[in-house]
Amino acid sequence: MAVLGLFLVLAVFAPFIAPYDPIFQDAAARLHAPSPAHPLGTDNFGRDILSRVIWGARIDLQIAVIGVVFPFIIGTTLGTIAGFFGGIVDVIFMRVVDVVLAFPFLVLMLSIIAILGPGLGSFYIAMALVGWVSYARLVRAQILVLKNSDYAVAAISLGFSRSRVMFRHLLPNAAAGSLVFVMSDAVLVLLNGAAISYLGLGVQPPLAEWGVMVADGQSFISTAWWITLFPGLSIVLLAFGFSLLGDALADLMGVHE
Amino acid sequence: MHRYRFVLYRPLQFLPVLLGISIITFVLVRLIPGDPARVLLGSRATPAAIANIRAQYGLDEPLWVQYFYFIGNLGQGEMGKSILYKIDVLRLIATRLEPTLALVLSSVAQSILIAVPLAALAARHRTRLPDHAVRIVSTLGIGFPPFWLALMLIILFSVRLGIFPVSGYGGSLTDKLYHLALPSLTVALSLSAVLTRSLRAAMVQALESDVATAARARGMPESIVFWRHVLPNSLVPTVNLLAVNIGWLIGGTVVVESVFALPGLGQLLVRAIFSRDYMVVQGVAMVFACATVLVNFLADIITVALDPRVKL
Amino acid sequence: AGVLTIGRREDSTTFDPIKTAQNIDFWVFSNVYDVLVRVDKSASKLEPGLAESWTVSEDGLTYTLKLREAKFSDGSPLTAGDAAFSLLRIRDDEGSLWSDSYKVIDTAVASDDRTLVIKLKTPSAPFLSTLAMPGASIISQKGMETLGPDTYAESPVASGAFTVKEWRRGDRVILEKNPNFWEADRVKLDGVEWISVPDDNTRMLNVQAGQLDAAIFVPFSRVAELKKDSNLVVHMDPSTREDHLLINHEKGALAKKEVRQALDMAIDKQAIVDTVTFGLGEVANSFIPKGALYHYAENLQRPFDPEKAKQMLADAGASDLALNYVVRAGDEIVEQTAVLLQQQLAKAGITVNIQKVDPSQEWDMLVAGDYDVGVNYWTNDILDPDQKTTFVVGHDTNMNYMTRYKNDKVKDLVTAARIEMDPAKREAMYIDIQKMAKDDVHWIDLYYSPYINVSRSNIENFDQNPLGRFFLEDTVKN
Amino acid sequence: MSAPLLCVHDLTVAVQDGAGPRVLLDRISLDLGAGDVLGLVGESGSGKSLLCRALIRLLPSPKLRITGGAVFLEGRDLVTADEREMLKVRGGEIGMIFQNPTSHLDPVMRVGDQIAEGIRYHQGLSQRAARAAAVEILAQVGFADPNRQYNGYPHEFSGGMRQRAMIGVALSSNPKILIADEPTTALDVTIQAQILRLLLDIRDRRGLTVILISHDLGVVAQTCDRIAVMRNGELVEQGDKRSLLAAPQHPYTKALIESHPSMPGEGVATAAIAQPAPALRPLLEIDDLHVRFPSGAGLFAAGPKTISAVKGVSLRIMPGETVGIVGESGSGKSTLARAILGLAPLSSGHISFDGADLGQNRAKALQKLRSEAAMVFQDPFNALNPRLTIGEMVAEVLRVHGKAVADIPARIGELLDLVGLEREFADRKPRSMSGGQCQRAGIARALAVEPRMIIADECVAALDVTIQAQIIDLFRALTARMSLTLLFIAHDLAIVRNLCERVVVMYRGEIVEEGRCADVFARPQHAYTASLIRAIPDIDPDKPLRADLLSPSVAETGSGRVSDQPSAAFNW
Ligand SMILES: Nc1ncnc2c1ncn2[C@@H]1O[C@H](COP(=O)(O)OP(=O)(O)OP(=O)(O)O)[C@@H](O)[C@H]1O
Ligand SMILES: Nc1ncnc2c1ncn2[C@@H]1O[C@H](COP(=O)(O)OP(=O)(O)OP(=O)(O)O)[C@@H](O)[C@H]1O
Ligand SMILES: [Mg+2]
Ligand SMILES: [Mg+2]
Ligand code: NI
Repeated sequence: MAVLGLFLVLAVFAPFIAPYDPIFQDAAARLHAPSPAHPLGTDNFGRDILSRVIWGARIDLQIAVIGVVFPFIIGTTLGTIAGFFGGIVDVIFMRVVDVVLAFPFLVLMLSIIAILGPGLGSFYIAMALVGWVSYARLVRAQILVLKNSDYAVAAISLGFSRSRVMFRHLLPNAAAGSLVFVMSDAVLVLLNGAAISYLGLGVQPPLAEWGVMVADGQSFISTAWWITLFPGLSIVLLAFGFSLLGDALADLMGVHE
Repeated sequence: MHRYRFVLYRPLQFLPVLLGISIITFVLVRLIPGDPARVLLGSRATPAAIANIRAQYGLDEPLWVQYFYFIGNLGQGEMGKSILYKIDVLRLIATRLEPTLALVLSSVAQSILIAVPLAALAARHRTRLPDHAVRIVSTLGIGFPPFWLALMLIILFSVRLGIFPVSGYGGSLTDKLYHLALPSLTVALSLSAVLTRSLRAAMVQALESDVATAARARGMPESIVFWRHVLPNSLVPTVNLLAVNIGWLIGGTVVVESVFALPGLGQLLVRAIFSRDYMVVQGVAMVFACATVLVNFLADIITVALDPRVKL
Repeated sequence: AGVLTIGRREDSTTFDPIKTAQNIDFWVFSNVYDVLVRVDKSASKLEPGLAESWTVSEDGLTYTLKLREAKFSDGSPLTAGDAAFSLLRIRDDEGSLWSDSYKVIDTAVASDDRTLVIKLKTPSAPFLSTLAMPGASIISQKGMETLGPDTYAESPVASGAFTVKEWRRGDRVILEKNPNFWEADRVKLDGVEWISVPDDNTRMLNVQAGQLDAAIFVPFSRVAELKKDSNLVVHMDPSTREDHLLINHEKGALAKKEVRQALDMAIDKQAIVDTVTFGLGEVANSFIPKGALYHYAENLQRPFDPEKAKQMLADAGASDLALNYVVRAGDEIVEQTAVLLQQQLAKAGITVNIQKVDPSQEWDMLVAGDYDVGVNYWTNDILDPDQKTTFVVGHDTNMNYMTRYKNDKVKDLVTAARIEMDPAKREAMYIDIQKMAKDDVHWIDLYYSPYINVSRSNIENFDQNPLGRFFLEDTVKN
Repeated sequence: MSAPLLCVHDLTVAVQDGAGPRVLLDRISLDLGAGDVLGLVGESGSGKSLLCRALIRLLPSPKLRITGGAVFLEGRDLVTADEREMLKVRGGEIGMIFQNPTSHLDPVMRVGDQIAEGIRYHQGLSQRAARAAAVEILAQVGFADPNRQYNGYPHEFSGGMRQRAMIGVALSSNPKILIADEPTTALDVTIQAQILRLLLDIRDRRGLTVILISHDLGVVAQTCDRIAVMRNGELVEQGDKRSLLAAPQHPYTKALIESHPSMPGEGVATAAIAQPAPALRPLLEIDDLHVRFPSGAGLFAAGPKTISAVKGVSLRIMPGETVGIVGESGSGKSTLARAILGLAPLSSGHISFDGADLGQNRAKALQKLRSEAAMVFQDPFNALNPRLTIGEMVAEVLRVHGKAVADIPARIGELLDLVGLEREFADRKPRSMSGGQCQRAGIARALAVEPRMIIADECVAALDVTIQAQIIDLFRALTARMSLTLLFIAHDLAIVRNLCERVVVMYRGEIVEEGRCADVFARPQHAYTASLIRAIPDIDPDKPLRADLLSPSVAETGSGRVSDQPSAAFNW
């Protein structure tokens, strides 16, 4: 939790905390090892790694959050509807889910990037197109059980409308498990972002994003380890933060992943 | 109702799924701006040469006509010809299938071998030192970008220690396994982290469940309680998680494949997308889709076998 | 003796010479096939290949080539008939990517087994050079007809130093010494394996760990470190690669010559050489690269002067110039250049919007004119400068390499130079073309860079000529 | 009394949570002779289960600790014995039948294997011999076809069968002492009687010592030699069955005995209820109702099979009437109730409520039904949305039924008062409430609709006898004051006899008998009704337990509750 808080602070106050401009290139300070002037060293353009890591927190937090929020909303809504109505709606829904699940993510991701150009927008769209499935499946399975639960039947027997029962009574209960899953999913989203960066399709330069920083720093892995290490560690730490939060949520709500 | 009845009718449902995937892939890759002919010709391309290539591969036909050709070919067990490699897509895929398959299988095997004992250790010592250690390690395992992890493993095991080859895919079976050791370890490290967490959670629940208490009350020693009651009762969610992850793996090994220079399908796919080798993209997508569908099917069968309550 | 293992980024796509335009293919099969006329190691002249001598008629239309006694790898004799078949195939086959370059051939006839007579439609100074292009490799007519093009493309019947023993697609091409090669005595290696290792780091680590004998495509950033390793030799062979900034002449203010000149002055090429190539490149001053025929060393080199550039832009009424900069995703060098240029141009008051796109989409955008500037590079396939000149400033079908550059005087000069057979006159013409192009700023020359390869120190004579051909027939593995 | 086999001496268990140590079992002492049957009674939460678990040192949470006392089993102190020793004691010497068989049987292991496991481990038999022994045990605990049922999984068994399987598992290790924790609470009277008989049989046959836990004094009275009464972690009274029942010392024991419904206390009171003026038209009319559920099909068989839960029920209920529905578990009572409110699929037949026919104009009838009739669900805990507080839950009902927002808080207060819950419960969520409290919240919610008819499905089963009485009084008052029509479903005949004017007896989906309460109970016409009445355990130990049933198959096909059944796709 403290980890997440730290990153949040970094992200919000990046302009005040970061010692340098993250995109400022200092030709005289290329590939400097960590030193008092540049605590985490500089990259091959002479940019300050610390500042870039700090500014990167903004983008990466945003990636992790947006990357799961839309899938979560779409997935839980569709899953609820499919589970609740059942029948043909559900059959079609499940086949669509199968299609999405079996569709190679790489093809989708690369196609969308190719169509819209590399960048965060394409990434979010691709994540949303694919990510919703896991939530939808989770929620649907829950709804299938819950819709026969006595309290759902009770709500119906009290004359409540279907959408009220679906979204006010069933969804909050069904989504609890998914909420925990959101946290581990955020980690996956971050890593997907990093993998895309490895293929050279990460965010537009000169933006500082950890995945891109790690990928770009690869050429210097044996000569300037600090370029990859610190953004890499940041990803790990952020992932760690999300996992802990997930665990805490799980304990809080009495659900286990 | 027979519990395994779905084994008979489920395969019928694969058809619409695969059809759907073929249509989406087809449309999607053709929506991407870019032209295979131009990729092939490179910077020296002239419009005439481009038109010539497009005609050769039928790319000048309307989209739906092309799709029907594709489906027609598929019906005859063909997938067309690669524009870049100029050979049958099916043959091309056949040459590249094995490394990917081997990588996925060996990583899954490794990650199970890692995950089960770790999860058991953590669950049995819940909230004590081993548990915290396992949880921290597994979170770290999830967090490392695979390409970075892969390089570190190479530098440590291959360059410094010289135990494993740096990269490549061997000739004989043992040679292949030897070459696969590091790549599959890379994948397994992150996969097992996911599995460990899920399995630990399930085991913690099962260890505290009434079933376990009842077994203890019968005087069963902790080992029987664990192996005969706790483990079987915690496997189902993990099996399904594993299935989903294998699905992801099948389509997502490209990073590991390129770092370790494994001549697999992932690399082929990325190359094909970048060079707009439509037929190859479609073919590989279909293979991945089939594999994913099969894996999920298998997971369903295992689930039913593991848990007699489940009906599908 | 021994087998040489070489790591490279990608695996071959085909061994059918007419069906590829990619270096990854050319570089392998120039040691599998032989050509009629070869380019020497320094790429300064043509030398006999399968043709031991040739004569050109007065009118420059008839070429008579005398072929030497040579055999294909299957032991069958290589005849003038095979040579004629190969040339007509690259001109006529519907799968040929090169037919345009060989349309100039009117007829190619074997007057006897050893004599090939080629008649051109028009005189062509670069014609002999095109015969040296790997696409024009000589294939066995009988082999092609019995095996069919698909099989042939995988296991060709050829007459070069090595033959294809096995091709594990996606992984490696395994070549073994061809005992029927006419220069078989020259070949020291038992075989060569071209192994694809896509990741730069892994490829280097492979050589460092001694699991590969050599690797090509060494990133600039790794050179200093590799040089320190006494087990390794880093080769920097001159190439014809030139990186340049394409300018779309049809985009607003970029139509003005002064604006383009200002742009040229706003770019610090030396900084690019230092940062991107780690000082291994060399600032470029002409589109005909250093080391290529007729390169004009004294061509204009505009100084880096952002203030002046700013002034010129203001004078031209383009002081708030904003440029759409298309960057090819996944190419580290191109991306780094973009990041640098963005900051440099900002100093001259130019706003640069970087737009990263997938490589093959980049082509589409360039062709469609959907860009302002973008970095690209070119390497020559043939010795003669005509090919590049025609593509780049000759007003050919591709809008002067997508720049939409227009200068009729240059255009005429390019056509004239193509049919001028006197080398001295030709050189003068090419110098004029280089000067004019520089003045017009058809594009901005950035830097030349060498081919960088690394090998273990027990490997000798691992050389590449500026056109990219490896001379593996001379390589020794101790 | 024979020489003591088990001696519990000042056993004390405390819990260590946030607020410091709290004593849960306070210096319990009791002796148990070989072959004794000890009945342990007490209110819910008094520590009965805890005591038993403390005996075998399997406390439910590491926060609980035995802080004092000793447990001597044939001279050895179990409190200080090491784990290896305890492995032998657990199962081998003291067997345990858990309160909830569904969650204590391993769902993924064959029932037979679970029994064989204990046999193999404790008696070291081979796999084959263990199997034979397990089949033998299955037969002993009353399975009709043990060879086949050996291969069954727990979820395929009915509640009664599971309970018997659980007993089988406990017997598998051949213990000297058997602890049975509420083995019959979840079951209906006929099966309850069967199980109790079974326990006694086994005791006789094997010479077992038994500790039987129950909150029903009647059950204990029928089966035990000695009785111990617990309350708030203390053993308030113990002694020989007869003397204890005849002359209880402790006030709590007295209260327990007095409120036992088998006492024909106010049976006459029913007659005193306001006789409703004969109405012209019945409020609810059910005509030849059938409800069928799909139940899948075989591997190759075409067409789904169905289960008939309700077969041809016809019923007429006048406004203001109080009708009880009784019948064994699985006889279709809940299904009938749900069908009336349009919550179960109507396969054929008619239901009309106040003139609106559910078959003809479903939407309109449902609207009318759901605003004028309300249901109290069988499972008190699960019928409440776990995420809403009781206040939010009731408020929502009031809002949807058009109550002005300003009046809502006051009304919530009134409703809570009505069901005897303190007003602070408005801010509590179901998870923090006991079963009885949840049940009352459910009743409050039903009353919020201000219905003309309430269908109460087993709405007092989870309650303590004392609170049961309170709720019954509430219903009685409501029917009298607001001329509420009440459909009261229960398997506890005594309560129905107390509350209702008319009773309907269901058996396997059909109504087998119907009539005025007094008549039916006095002169049952149908054999099944008679057996139901006979199976009520009487608190008088001299009226022996009657477990004669129609046929063993009845007990074995009667399946569990509706909520056990993941239902096929049924749409409201
Ligand atoms: N894990 C625990 N932590 C704290 N208190 C507990 C725990 N388990 C049980 N208790 C408390 O111990 C007391 C005795 O519980 P026990 O289960 O023995 O009751 P019981 O008499 O069996 O009741 P019932 O008739 O409802 O089964 C209760 O007050 C309960 O709140
Ligand atoms: N949704 C359903 N799907 C399939 N079968 C069902 C369903 N609901 C009920 N049944 C079956 O219908 C029969 C009657 O069930 P019902 O719940 O009405 O019994 P009940 O009399 O209320 O029993 P109890 O006393 O245990 O509550 C049972 O055999 C039950 O298994
Ligand atoms: Mg209890
Ligand atoms: Mg019921
Ligand atoms: Ni937890």
